[in-house]
Amino acid sequence: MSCDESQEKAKAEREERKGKRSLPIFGGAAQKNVDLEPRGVWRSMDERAGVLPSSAKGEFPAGASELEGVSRRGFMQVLGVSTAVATLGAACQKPNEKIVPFVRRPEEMTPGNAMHFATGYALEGYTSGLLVESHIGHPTKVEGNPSHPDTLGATTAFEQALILGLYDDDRAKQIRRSDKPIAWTTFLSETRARCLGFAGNGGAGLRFLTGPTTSPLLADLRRRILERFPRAKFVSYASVAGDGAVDGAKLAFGKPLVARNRLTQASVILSLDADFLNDGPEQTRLSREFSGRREPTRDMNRLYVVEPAMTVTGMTADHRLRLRGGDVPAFTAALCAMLAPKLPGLGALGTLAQGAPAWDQKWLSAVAADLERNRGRCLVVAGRRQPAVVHALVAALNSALENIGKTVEYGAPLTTDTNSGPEALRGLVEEIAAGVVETLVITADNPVYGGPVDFKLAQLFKRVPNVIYTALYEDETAGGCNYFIPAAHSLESWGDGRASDGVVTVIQPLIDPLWGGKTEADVLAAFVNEGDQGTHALLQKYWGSEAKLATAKGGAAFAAFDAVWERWLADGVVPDTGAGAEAGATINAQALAQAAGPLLAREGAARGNGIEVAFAPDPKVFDGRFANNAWLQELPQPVTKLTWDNAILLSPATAEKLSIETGDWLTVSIKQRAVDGPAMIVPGHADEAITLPLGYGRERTGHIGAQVGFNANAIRTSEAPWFDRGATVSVTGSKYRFAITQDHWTMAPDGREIPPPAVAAPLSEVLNPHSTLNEELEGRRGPQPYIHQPWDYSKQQYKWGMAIDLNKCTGCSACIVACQSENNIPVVGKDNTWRGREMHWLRVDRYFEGSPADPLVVTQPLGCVQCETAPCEYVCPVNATVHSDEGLNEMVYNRCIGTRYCSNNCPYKVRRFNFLNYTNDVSPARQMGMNPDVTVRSRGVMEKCTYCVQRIERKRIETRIQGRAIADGELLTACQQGCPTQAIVFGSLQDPSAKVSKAHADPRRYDLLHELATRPRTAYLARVRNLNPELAKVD
Amino acid sequence: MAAPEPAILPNDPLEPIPLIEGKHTDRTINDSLFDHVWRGPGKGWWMLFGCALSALGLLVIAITYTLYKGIGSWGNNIPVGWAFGIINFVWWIGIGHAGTLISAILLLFQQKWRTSINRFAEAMTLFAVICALLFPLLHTGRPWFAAYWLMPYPSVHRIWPQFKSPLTWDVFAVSTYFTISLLFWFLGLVPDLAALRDSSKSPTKRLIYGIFAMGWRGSGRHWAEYKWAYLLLAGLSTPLVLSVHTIVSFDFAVSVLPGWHTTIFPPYFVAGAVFSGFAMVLTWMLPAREFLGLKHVVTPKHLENMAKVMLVTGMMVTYGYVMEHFIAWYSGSEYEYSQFFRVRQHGPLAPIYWLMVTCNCVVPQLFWSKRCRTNLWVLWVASILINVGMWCERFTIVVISLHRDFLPSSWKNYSPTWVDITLFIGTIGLFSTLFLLFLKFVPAVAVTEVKELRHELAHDPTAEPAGETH
Amino acid sequence: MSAGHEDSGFVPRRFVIAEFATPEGLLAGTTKLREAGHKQLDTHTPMPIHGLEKALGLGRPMIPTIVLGGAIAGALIAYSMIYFCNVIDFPINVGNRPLHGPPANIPITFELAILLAGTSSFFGFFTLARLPRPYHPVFESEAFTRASIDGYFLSVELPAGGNADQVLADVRGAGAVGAELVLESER
Amino acid sequence: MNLLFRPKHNTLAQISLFLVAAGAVGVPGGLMLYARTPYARQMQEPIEQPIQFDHRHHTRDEGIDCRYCHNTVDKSPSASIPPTQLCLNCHSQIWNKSPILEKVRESFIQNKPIEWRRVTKVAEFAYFNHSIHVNKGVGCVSCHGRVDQMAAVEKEEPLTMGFCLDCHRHPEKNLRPVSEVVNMDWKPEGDPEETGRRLLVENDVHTRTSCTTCHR
Repeated sequence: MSCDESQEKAKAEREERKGKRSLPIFGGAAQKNVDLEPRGVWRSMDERAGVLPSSAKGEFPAGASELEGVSRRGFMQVLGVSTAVATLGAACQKPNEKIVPFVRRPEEMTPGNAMHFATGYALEGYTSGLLVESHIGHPTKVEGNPSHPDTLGATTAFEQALILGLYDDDRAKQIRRSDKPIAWTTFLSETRARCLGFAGNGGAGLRFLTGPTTSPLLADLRRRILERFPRAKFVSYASVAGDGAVDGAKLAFGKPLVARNRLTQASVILSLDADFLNDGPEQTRLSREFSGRREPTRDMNRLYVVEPAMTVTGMTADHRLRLRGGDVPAFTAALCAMLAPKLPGLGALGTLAQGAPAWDQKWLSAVAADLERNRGRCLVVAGRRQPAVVHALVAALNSALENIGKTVEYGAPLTTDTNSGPEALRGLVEEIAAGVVETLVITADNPVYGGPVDFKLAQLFKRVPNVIYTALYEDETAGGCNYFIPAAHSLESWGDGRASDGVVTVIQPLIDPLWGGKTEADVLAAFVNEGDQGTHALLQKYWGSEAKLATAKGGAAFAAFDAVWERWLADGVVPDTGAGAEAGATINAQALAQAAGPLLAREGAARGNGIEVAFAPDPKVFDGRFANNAWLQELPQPVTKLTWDNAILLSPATAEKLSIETGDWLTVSIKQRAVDGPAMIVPGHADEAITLPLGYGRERTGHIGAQVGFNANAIRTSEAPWFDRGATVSVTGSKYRFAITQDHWTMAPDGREIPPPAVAAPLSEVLNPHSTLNEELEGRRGPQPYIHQPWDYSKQQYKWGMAIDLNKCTGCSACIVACQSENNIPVVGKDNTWRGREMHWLRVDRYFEGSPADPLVVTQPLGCVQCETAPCEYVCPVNATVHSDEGLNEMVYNRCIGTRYCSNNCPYKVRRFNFLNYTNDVSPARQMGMNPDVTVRSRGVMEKCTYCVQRIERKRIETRIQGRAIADGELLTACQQGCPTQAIVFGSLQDPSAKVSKAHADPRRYDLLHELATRPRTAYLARVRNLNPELAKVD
Repeated sequence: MAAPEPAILPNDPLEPIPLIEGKHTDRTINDSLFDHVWRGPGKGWWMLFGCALSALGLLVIAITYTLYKGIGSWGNNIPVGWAFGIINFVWWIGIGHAGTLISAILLLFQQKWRTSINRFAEAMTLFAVICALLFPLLHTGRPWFAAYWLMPYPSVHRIWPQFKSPLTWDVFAVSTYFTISLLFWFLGLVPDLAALRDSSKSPTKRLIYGIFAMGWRGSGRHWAEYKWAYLLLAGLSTPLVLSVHTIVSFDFAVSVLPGWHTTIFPPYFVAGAVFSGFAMVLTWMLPAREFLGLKHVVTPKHLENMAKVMLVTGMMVTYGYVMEHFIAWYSGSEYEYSQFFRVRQHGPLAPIYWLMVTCNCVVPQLFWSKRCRTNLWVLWVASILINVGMWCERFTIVVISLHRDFLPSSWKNYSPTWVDITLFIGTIGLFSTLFLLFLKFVPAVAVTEVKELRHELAHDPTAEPAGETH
Repeated sequence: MSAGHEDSGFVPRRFVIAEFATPEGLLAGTTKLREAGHKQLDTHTPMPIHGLEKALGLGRPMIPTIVLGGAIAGALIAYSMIYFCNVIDFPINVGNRPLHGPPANIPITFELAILLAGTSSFFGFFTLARLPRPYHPVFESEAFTRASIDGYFLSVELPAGGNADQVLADVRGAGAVGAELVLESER
Repeated sequence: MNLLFRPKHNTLAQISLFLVAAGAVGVPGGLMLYARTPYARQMQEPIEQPIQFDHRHHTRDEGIDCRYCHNTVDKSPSASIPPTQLCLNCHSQIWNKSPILEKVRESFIQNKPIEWRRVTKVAEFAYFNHSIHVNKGVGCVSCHGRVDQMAAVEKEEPLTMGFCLDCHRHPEKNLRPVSEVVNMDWKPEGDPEETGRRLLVENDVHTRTSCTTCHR
């Protein structure tokens, strides 16, 4: 693309943005940069060079020029041997450091201070609301938008990791036609010409393959495209789409509806293979609502989970039934049968149960009784993997249990296409096979990788004369397309989308596209000859007309669109856009029973013998789209603690039966297809079943994600996208080495009897003040005898402390990524993780309790607990880790010489060491996303959690200038802010009314390793299991 | 001279094995003991030296690579923050201690059999300490800062070292130890250097030895002060040795880690040091006396005495192990108990533990038998095994304790890398190189002291006849 | 210090070097000569000879006092340094340990005491002995090379204007097996 | 006997010994002294800038407040170097043809920033925050010196950790009424110590010396 063109374009965009104060875009001269270089924030090549570590050139760090206000970004990696010399003999070289100010500084910007912008991120079509922190135009940290209905201020791990994805140097950077780089304008003119060709036949050969979306703008564009080309078609596809939900609603209600769950009123929850706390668009909100009912009172909720492989929701369950995924329909039918006598609403549905139960009937009856007792206060949830019939029966159950309108409501689907699964794709596949399709525009995420293997999409797409594909990476799908358009990252894009309840969020970019990526709207707009307008213009035009519509309806507030627009952007949500429940949706139980009967029978037939293969979206890379995100790759999987891999998960009993050990390389064959992968034995997995996490084994993506793990899609067909039976598993004989961050499952791996690090107890014991539990907890808090005079903190304004409620923690690990992002924590790669050198300051320990076959789980986030009598401190020979006046266990990186003695003497082992130069190969782009308030640590330096001291100091200075004290809740640590369940509380223990002080006074409070008299400032609140008395003995 | 019999050094005067064999004059002693210095290096020496130099080359490579890549080139991790580096450090320091003990404590107790081996042992001390000294600096993440931030100098940062850290104590202890050992060794060497100067035939050698002899002229006035200076250095070295290994043991003992937090460490580290040090002396002494013609001054009596010391210190070390385990059981602390009875004995690194027990507790039991004490091959193999055992002891303490501590969630396994192994081999190369150079250029036996001993034996009616043959 | 060697008027020091056959002879000869009133006596032997201090009439050795001084200085320096650094100059809360914790100061205090004592012993000796001194007039004697090997020598520095022959006769009379006069070189 | 060593070698030996001893003491001592010299600290060296900007002229002759250009000093860690646009607020009217300002105009027209050379810098790992200091009455002059008397700005204070600690331990010496922070000529009335103690209370100053105050 010609430079002039792009420059002019950029200039035009800039002009346009000038008036918009809330836009953080600082485009500029950087547009002159070479095309493939990151741009938008740097003003010259010299500056860019300045951010690079200069030690490579053997210069002193003083040789680096820097952007004002972000001086620390590249800090420690440039300190090497040279600095030693520099410090010893001061500098032997004259200062030659540049300061580069702005030519025109945007009004709202104060160099050195961060700004926050509301935006959103769409996954599976639904948009979550985010607040993104930005330092002089570089987004550095993602937080949840508190006013967004789905995020409520928290985030998922995926959202936290967006920052790394944004700056990923492996992203696609060049628009191309076949192998030839072309300019965007070239693409537009060629598309225009192509569209003229379609004019004659109404776009008969034009097909769009998109991902599911709720974007009003995209829907409008689609409408306009279809207006122009009536014979064109849109198909929506996502590899992990759960069409069962909407099909089930169709079955139950007669029309496609989606369930929206509300857990605030739910006292009893039954999850049928639904990982609702860590999967799906509602997960952050549901986690919050769920944890809101986890206070250990009589009113505490109770969670039953039925699932084949342990998930985050399963780890959180009070009672968990491991059941093969294919047995869930029968289980649901049996539940109906169990409840039918008491719930007349179920009618004939009570007669559907068939076959011998593959589960403990006592468990089922206990659950049924519990649900029945809690009519109108309970909820049954089915997961995305379950077929329509399960969802239909669940709808009937919820209806009969009087839950609809209380704990769940059914509303019209918000996505433009109701279905996005393999059946939706089948039509397109047949058309391509028939040679009907002439131009195929793919904006769906990597269908060649994630599509059903029997569709053979890679070969099929080759039959289409003209394939246009837009994606973040040159991936598997990009290989076979004629036009490839690098997609703009969400944080670079304008856009809009709805939350699960329909509330619209305007997605605004935090930065100009670093590598000239285009949005989906840009690509679609090309087909209505508006590809040159830019998404921002499209969006304003669309919403401008929408707003007028609203005005016409009488909304006086929408008088001046610009002001309204400003407010939408600032708030992150568009008011009054929520979608209500579908009125008059009722279930005809009789008709449903008739329809469900054959379906259940079919499921029953499919439920033949043999080992069940289950596919699962991965909590780390999802369907593979995050495969090149190193934070997520290195994030320990919440259950298995596996990093940098997926594994064939199976239960201990199955493993024993098949003579499989963890690490054995297996071949899984089913229906003439086979895939190879390493085995991993996981407690709590259903027997006679294996689970294959999706999203790995990527062949084409960046250097992080390629060739990591195995591709389970290789045996995943359109007929059985989630569960299949009759697999044979054979051991190949070779061994595989996993990088697992926690090898040990239990709290006492060698039979030691130690006070459990993570305490979990039944509710009855918690509520009884004289129970052994409470006695034990009493002994695990409070000061221990200590010969030295405890330091006097009473005169300090603040006394920082933290409390982590294990009862709220689900183990989802969003906090780990939040911490990683906030504190510039490097990734170390698989080999180093295997060696035990992962750098996460915060880890989530996961302990299985009970039998390995069917354990209960407790998760325990653990960062530095800031011991008042810290064992790490007195062994440091150079005063590099000492105590602050407010009781923080400080870590002074620039003083550290790296003896690692502190880590050896840390009983919690929460210190992390830069064994190698992990920040060495950080790309210049990535450096822009570093938090400038936190030192980037060099090789040989110890690091650890300091309660986000940079946030404390920022807030302290801010409030000190204002002449006030930091209010409770005003200062959040990164983990706390990211936590969807608010399990982490931080604040000053000096303030007795602070949440953290109250948590420290909680009867469930205990100190980890209290017997060592370390006086930790982080307290834990014991986990509570709300056991069903009828089942308590079973567990 | 009424020598008080030291409790730890059983020297049975009822066994009249001679300390010097054959009839000698000052001149013949002089000539025989200088012989290996004047003789050109033999083929064997060159071969050994070649091996040692190659190993030294490996050391240079390993150090360079470590400095270039960082500690990540080693096998260390979290929780095993210390591994080969500290193991080697403690091992070498321990070996060094025997040298000082032999020459200083035996001098204080006026043990006559000391003279034949003290120079040898002191040199070993010096070289072992040099090997040990590599590690405190090299094992840090940023040695270029560690090199001077550990020193209390008035910096522009206004910050000081943290004097409550055992590592700071280590800095003072080890640097003092090295300095004092060097001075002690050199002071003892001065009269011999003068003798070398005066008996050398080539002017170059005379010049070099002359420079180092510092103009020593055997003046009676000098001897008067010299004897005190030497005796006091010896006197100072004795508590120094005890304090150095006590402080080294504090690196572990002051921590909270099960397996480290052990109050018995100071004495048992010292005993272990003597144990391994004597083993190392024997490992080198046996071939040296064979090839350097020192049989007449390093007699079976010396070897036997050393074997007895090893037996005693080996028993003390064993006692230490037993006590550790006993206290771990008796304390009732689950962490301690698990460390000693589950992790060490049955954990993934248990073979190292059992090797330690075999080498350090079982092997020295051989020395109850006089036949074993006097059989050179048995002695040599046993001493090598004891060195291996003592290395395993440090591995057990450092790595096995670290890799299984309080919270099972943070447990990790440990495996060394090629750099770790190369570094270890490399230090042996460094030690051997220095030792071979020492054997080449300086008499391996304190000639002056042997002469003094000969006169003493000749004139002391209570001493065994000097001329008696075995 | 070295002997004065101005260009003009260099007066070489003169020494009579006498060799004795045995240490006992040397001991006896020395005693005899000292009793005869010779002042600047010294012996030169390959190893220390018991009783020579007395024979030479030497006083109490000074080294022990020096070493004691070094030890005390080392201990004081160490303790006050620790106290100054961690209590006065930059007090920091390190793991809630007291700023001034005497037990924790013992190791360094002890080590520095040993270090200074040891170094003062070593350097004290060389200072007292005025070494290094590669040249000394006694080295002018050809036979003197044996003094470090197996010779037992006595040297008498002649006072200015002293009679060399008289001294030579005296030493022979005291049992010396050989005796000669040596002169200091100028440069 | 052919003596290898002559009397002169005694002197030689003594001189060598002296040199070794002197080196052992002198080299580290010298380095420590050197680190304290203005040269090593890059102080007292006027730094030539791409544009001959004269602080004397702007602040004294024209009476422009420091905060007109360094306008984030009271609300951000960074005092900020003014954007080119700010220069042209005045210089589009006055001296708008001056050749000295050619680079300023060029910067504005070409949208290319002026690359100033850094004069004062605290170490990379120290997080200095201008706003809290300025808002608590630490005058510009305390760290930057008499910028109003410098033709070309130079580093006036060492800005070492020791320098920072001096003030953080005894802030009263460097306090002034918040209204006077930019006043280069301000002198305390009456007893400076008394004034300092009064200002400590008035300005609500709480200096801290915990490591994380500056190092994070």
